[in-house]
Amino acid sequence: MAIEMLYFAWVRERIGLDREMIDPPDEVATVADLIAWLAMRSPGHAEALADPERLRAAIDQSFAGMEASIGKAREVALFPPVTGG
Amino acid sequence: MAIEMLYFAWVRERIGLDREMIDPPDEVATVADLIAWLAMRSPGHAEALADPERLRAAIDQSFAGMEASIGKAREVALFPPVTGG
Amino acid sequence: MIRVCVQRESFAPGALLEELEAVGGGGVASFTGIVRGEGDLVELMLEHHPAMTASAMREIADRAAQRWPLLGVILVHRYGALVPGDRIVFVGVAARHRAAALESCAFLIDWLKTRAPFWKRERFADGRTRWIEPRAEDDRAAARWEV
Amino acid sequence: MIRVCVQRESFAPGALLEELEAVGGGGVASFTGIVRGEGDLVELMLEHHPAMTASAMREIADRAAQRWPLLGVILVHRYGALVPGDRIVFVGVAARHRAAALESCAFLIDWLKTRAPFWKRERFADGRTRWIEPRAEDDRAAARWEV
Repeated sequence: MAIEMLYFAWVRERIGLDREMIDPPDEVATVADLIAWLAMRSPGHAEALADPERLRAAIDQSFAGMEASIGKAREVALFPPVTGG
Repeated sequence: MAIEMLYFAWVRERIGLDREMIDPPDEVATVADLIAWLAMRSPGHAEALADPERLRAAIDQSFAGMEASIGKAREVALFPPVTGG
Repeated sequence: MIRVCVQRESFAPGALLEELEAVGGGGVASFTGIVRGEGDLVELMLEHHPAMTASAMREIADRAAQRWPLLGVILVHRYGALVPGDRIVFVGVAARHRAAALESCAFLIDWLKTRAPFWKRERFADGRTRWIEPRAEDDRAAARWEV
Repeated sequence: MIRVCVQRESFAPGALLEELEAVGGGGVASFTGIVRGEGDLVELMLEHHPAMTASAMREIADRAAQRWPLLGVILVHRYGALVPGDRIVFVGVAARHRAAALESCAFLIDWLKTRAPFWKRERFADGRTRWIEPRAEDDRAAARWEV
């Protein structure tokens, strides 16, 4: 099942992409799994995603924890903690 | 020593004056003494000043307690608790 | 920048905010008090102690500026006859950070309520008038800032 | 009345306050966040998650309206390239009484800081850039509203 990945802030800068379509294998079940799997795609991905504790995620435009299931996600965003206001 | 009295809000309405000059005798030493002495001036004064707990005072434009000395006061204001804002 | 105004006429909160935005801080907080039109209120008359009001407000502003690192304070308080919808009071504060701006803004309006020499008389559609009594709630709100 | 705006252009706090003054409450509180020009900052770039930002802000506004009796909420958040002195964010709240207006205003800005999907990159006179890290202070400020 294809998922659109969105990257923001330094995650976007290090990966060098603001979005990409991916098709992870079935064993990639959670956001944490997805991050580990994506980290293998390129040196930029590896650098951006090296420290999952510094990352946050949103699934289909809602904030999601690292253990959230990506089962039915059409869009997953990865980014640093937000700094609004 | 002459003192200018100022009255505000319902104290002013009940006394029927917004200001008056007074010359209290020497034994009138504090704000509380002054209130008791003024209450004898007219039925309006008596009504306005009947309940000193509902009154507040300022001496020469600074809030003052009931036991404050009026010794050197040029102006004393009596009024209900303030409701600014 | 500390400015205190006691005036009969209304004021423009937007222009006051712009002045506070210009002092170089990261945050501007404001509170505007407005006459609510409840229970057939037709007029709110604000009486004050003219010789004392500005200095009492200035003392309150100085107190806030001692307690928080503020870059600007503007206090405006009206007196005279107001009608529902009219602005009564404006408190505006500029600071480097938002916590100082928001906290001092709350402090300033709480202290104006209980320490600025104003009295308010309501007049209703049937001609009845009533002097507003201080609310215990306002005393509690002011008391939380005592150190 | 709840309104949420995510926009590149600036906004006029005075006009927003007037809308909030018109809803019939007794108090309007506001907070405006401004780009501070410190340490040779020449630009603050705000990036956001366009598909998500307005709904995240709306959720924050709804949360405030559930918690306090509010008559109006306006949230405006800018994105794009800003310079020192520019407005970033506006929070405005109208309520019958001041406590609800002031508290919810503080809540709204605290939650926007930690729950609205924005990221800020500073650019300095020497060309260096830096992504702003969340401050522990902001997390603590947001946490005090947890029930």
